[in-house]
Amino acid sequence: MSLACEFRLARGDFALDARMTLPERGVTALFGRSGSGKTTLLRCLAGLERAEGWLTVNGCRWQDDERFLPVHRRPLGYVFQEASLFPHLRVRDNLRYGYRRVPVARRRVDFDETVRLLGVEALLERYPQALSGGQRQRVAIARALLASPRLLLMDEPMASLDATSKAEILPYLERLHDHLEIPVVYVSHALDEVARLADHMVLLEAGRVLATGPLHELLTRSDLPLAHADNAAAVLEAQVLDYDAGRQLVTLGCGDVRLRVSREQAPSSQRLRLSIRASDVAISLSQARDSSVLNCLPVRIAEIDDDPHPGHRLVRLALGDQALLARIPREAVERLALVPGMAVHAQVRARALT
Amino acid sequence: MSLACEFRLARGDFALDARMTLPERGVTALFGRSGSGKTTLLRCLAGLERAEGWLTVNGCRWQDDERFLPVHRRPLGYVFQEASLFPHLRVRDNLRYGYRRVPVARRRVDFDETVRLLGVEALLERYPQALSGGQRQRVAIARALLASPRLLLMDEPMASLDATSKAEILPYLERLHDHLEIPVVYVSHALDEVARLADHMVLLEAGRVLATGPLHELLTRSDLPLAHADNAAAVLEAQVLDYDAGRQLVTLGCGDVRLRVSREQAPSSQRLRLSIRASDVAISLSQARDSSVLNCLPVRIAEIDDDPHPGHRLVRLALGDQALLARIPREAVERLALVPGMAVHAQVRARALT
Amino acid sequence: MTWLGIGEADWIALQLTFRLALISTALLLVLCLPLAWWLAHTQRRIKVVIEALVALPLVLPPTVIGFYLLILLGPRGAVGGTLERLGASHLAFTFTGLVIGSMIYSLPFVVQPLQNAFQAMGRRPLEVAATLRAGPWDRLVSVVLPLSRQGLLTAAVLSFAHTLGEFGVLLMIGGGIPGQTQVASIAIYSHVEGMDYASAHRLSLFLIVTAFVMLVCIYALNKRFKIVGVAP
Amino acid sequence: MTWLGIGEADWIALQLTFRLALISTALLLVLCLPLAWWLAHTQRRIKVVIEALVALPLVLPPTVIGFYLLILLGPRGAVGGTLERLGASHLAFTFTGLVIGSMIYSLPFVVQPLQNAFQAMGRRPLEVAATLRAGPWDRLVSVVLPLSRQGLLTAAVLSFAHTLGEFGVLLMIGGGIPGQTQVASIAIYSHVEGMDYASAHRLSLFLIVTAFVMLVCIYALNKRFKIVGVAP
Amino acid sequence: DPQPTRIAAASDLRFAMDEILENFASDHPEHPIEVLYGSSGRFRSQIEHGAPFDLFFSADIAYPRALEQAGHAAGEVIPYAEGRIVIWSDGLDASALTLSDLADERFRRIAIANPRHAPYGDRAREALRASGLWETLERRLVFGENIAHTLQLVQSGAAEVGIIALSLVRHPSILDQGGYHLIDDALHAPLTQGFIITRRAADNPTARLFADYMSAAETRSIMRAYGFQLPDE
Ligand SMILES: Nc1ncnc2c1ncn2[C@@H]1O[C@H](COP(=O)(O)OP(=O)(O)OP(=O)(O)O)[C@@H](O)[C@H]1O
Ligand SMILES: Nc1ncnc2c1ncn2[C@@H]1O[C@H](COP(=O)(O)OP(=O)(O)OP(=O)(O)O)[C@@H](O)[C@H]1O
Ligand SMILES: [Mg+2]
Ligand SMILES: [Mg+2]
Repeated sequence: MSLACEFRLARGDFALDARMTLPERGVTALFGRSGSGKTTLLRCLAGLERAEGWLTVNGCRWQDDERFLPVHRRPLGYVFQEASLFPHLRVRDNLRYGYRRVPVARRRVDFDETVRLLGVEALLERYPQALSGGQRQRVAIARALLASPRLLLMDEPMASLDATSKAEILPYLERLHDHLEIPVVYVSHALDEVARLADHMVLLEAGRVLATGPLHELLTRSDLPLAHADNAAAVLEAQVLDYDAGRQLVTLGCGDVRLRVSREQAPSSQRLRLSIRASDVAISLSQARDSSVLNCLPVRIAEIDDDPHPGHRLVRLALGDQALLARIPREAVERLALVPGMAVHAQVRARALT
Repeated sequence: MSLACEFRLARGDFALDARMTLPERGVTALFGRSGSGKTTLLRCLAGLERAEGWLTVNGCRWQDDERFLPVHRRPLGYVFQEASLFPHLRVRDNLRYGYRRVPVARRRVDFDETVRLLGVEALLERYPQALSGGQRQRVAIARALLASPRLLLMDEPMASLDATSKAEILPYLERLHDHLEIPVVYVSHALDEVARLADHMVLLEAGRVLATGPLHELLTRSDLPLAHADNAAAVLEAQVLDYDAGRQLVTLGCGDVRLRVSREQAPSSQRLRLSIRASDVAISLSQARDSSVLNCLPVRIAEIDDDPHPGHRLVRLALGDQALLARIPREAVERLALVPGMAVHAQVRARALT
Repeated sequence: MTWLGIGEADWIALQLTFRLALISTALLLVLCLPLAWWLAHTQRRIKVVIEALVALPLVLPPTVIGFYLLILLGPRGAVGGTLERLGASHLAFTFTGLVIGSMIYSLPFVVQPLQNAFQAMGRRPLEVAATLRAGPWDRLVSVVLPLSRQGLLTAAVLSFAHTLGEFGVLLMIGGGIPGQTQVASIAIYSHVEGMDYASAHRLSLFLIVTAFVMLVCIYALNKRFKIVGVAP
Repeated sequence: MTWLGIGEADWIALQLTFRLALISTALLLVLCLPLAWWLAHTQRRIKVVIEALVALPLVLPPTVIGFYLLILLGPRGAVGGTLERLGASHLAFTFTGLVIGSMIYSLPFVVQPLQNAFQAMGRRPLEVAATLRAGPWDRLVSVVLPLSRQGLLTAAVLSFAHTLGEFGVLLMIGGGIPGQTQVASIAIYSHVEGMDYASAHRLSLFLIVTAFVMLVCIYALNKRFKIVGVAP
Repeated sequence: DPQPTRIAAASDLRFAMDEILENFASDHPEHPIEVLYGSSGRFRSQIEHGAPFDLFFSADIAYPRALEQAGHAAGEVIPYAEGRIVIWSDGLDASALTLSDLADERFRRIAIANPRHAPYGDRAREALRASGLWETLERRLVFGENIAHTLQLVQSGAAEVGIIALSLVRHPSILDQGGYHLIDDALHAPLTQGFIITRRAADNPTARLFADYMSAAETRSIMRAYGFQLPDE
């Protein structure tokens, strides 16, 4: 247990009453509707709000009834929901602001690399007023990272970034969080982004923690709103068995089942995380051999649920001890006479995440 | 021709040099990477920047070498990239600011309805400082709409909204743009959002217009970056043939081909727009009958292209006179020996948009 | 007609003082608004010169400023002389002269806080207002003034309070004529000079208490309607 | 030792004036910073009272303030008397007394612009700085001061210029001792009263030109390093 | 509007003039007169620039003379008194003091009017010079703007002793506080005070009337009572 907290705070009608425990490292996604208290909770973690309650990070008590570690003593990085750059400093000095304040021995992030990877090299001499919205946001991310945080709090850091920029920054963040080995709390509305980055998830609703747990569990729990979201997805953890460099294909083992996934490079670790969207899973009764779909996995229907999408049902499939979600037209459920317990084949388009 | 313009403007290294013509009504998506000049172009349209060039809206000359219609005389609605609410006014008065300034006879948007549909009823008496990021953004959208604009400019209006809020607001925006019959220029990084809302598209790169045209054309042109994006998609226009209320299924005709799509309600018009993501299309050699996929369409391979996704190829399929994109693993291209000109079946999961 | 131990002449002086302070503050606010706006937004070189000029009235002792103003506004001065030639009368020793004098001397207290407020506000709120159909005057009233309220308040308070206490300039160009140009500060001074300390104290106390009550009311009202923080 | 037609005594007075203006402005800025900060951020009721008190020195004529200060700082006053009993000497007719007097009188010019600047800045920049490891002092220097530069400048300019021209208070508690408490404004006044207009004009002109040049330089420097606009 | 006849009078005249005007008002109720006290130098400038003053009583005859020469007077400068200076202290009985006693170190601060522009200050300096004390005392002097201000410096206790106008210490409230020492008028040039009727009052009967009233016996005794030496005595 590395980050544990309990906070109570009232703001007008709104009341935050949150208690949670986060893993020692890895990314925790903070998910919830607009106004559910995500920003407020992050601010409590940072010490920007003096909430009642307590907070322990890496065994250190940062806050309780007697103590309150002031914000600047907390070794954290905070990306605000609005970029909030210092208007009186050039981009370079904005970036160096936190960097300079960390003793050289404790710096764990390289200035030039960060600047390059966030694509802000060309902007270093500008003032924030001369940046576009996305550029400001990238500078704010870089600034937080350069403070070599031991707890990273990010409030929708990529909201105004285009897909290409996101695609460039995400792998860097992934590597960084592997490298820094710190807990990251990440607010985002993009389930794709979350599925890719997060290991753990906290669901907020009206200031309360609705659920908390490993990402792959929460994503497929049909009692939670996530499974019913537009881009509901399951996350699988799989064993790397083989890499075919020519075809850029990894073969993975997931229990007894084998899966193939495209990947540019050989995986560096023995395990790989896969994201499989409910809408990327089709069910067929037989094993299709002449289809372009790579994986046709033997699965068992665990549960057939309602889906908010018109004309669809949400089918939970058991793949070994893990779960998959499939969003299937009602028509197909009838046509193929699908019922829980039935053995079927799942045509799966999987995406490697880590 | 309803909105036509040409602008030249320099800001440090950056130079905007854009010329475009937009259709009389309907949504034009302004797409481009961070820093490509989207905000700058919107500001020129609004008259917030005094660019060189000219602008004609609905046959009126708003700007040329001699004239410059001041911003407040332009009947537009502008949603800024940052919510920019008036800090000294309550939400109600922020909303009423533009509303009050439109003569009653010219008001075309209902106050209460807008407030309700954007989910800000409960916030009316608050000051902007007491709102969350997403709440602020919703107020800003409502404020712009309530000014009954005849040209709507929206700069990433939904960037910090959660999926549910988006899902609530998008249909309202759709109806609104049908109802108002005005041109809308919409900046967004979310291809999903764009595919759903936009009819027309302008692609910006480093201040220049890279391409402009109907959305469905630009989405699948393999010389443009869109077809290679993570969530590349094709948009099809189809004829409504039948609606099965029990199964919530619409049957559509697209040339000779029939398609089925889930839909909650019977379509109100004779035509429907479909979005089909490249990643939602699989190719099979035979017609699969025992699969949950609704549509298995006879298509012809038009082109097989490289795809930035590792281990994938991008296949352009001809469906009558329209185009589909399919993102296929390299392995499958080899295994199924796919070549241009070949007749195959496309397993398609389509989504109705309008 | 003595009330609170303050004689009739002093009441008249007090009344004159408050009238003067009100009029010159109001005029200053109106006149300095465009100037401060221009200073806040212009990029022209001349700006720094104007900014420096605005602060200059403070640099000389008030009596000396008053002396130069007396020359200017008197019957032989550029302004007063011209007026006389036009058949009007010169402005020295008139209420108008007092207004001019106190306006010149309070100029920096009004221009600078307003300029700062306008600069801090930035252009964005105006842009938003313009996209919502607000014309220039409308923007001034509905956006600029409310958002620069703190600056306006500072400008008004400094100018008003300063005029209440202003002495050197007013004495010099007004001459301290009872009922016409003898303001409270001159009356107090006069009492002190005449060793009538009791009257001086009473008048001072009244001025201070009145001003204090006014200021507390103004600040309380301001706080009441204050926006808690600036939107991030 | 006449130079530019200005006599030695006047040079000494000028030097004293600038020294006084510098010292009291510097001290005021330092002392008012926490006060203005507190006023900008507190939600307590007492705030409006303090705000009103800060403006009060302006309400009385300077000579009268000076008179009360003279009594306070003199050997029979609360402050001066205490000092005397402690074996020190009272503060009337001393440079220290002048500094105290001009500080009290310039107080509102410093507190109010600072308070406005702090309020306009909001809390966000400070929050950001704190998350980037900056402690309170560090934040003050690296964020608060630069971001409230315009307010600081206004405070400094108003206080400095006002002290240059201050006359009533300084005259009253200074006693016009050449080289010790006779500042330029008193010297100019003296010349005018003594009908030595030429000397008065020369000294005034010098003061004005010097102040003007200083101000232009300051404002030009400020413009040079100005941030073009506030981040939206 | 019917403006009263207005006198601008030097501050040192304040107490005497108030009494004279009281008498004048009861003798001539149909001739309203208003008085303003202030520094003679300022009045001179103001009259030069059109001030609405009908009579100007200066503490130093040089000012009305200058005005007369510049054509601002309706008639001659009339000397009306000679001022005397005294040593006065608020803390101790000054009647026991002489000029040479001022050299005593216990007088840390000695207040005089500013000799650069105030006539009483100038005469005080002359007296100190004549008695050879100037060099000794110079460092201990503090200067009042005018004679009234000088009095305040002493009253506040900030200056232990001062040299001020006899006319001021004759005020009842001051007389109560102990005596004064009259400085020998041989030690300084006479401080002749004069007045004029200004040009704007050339046709003002009240002004003429009051000018004449200054030589009335009653008036002269008031002047004497306040320590003014009359010119022809
Ligand atoms: N004053 C300036 N000096 C130099 N470059 C500037 C200045 N102002 C803006 N730019 C540049 O102009 C370009 C266009 O900015 P704009 O805000 O229009 O981008 P955008 O397409 O809206 O980007 P985003 O999606 O990040 O909001 C950016 O690259 C920005 O850096
Ligand atoms: N001063 C206040 N008075 C009343 N309600 C407040 C106040 N400040 C914040 N709130 C409410 O607190 C709730 C939580 O706000 P918070 O900013 O934490 O939401 P969020 O989850 O970050 O939302 P978003 O995704 O829109 O940024 C919101 O519903 C907001 O309206
Ligand atoms: Mg938030
Ligand atoms: Mg932008």
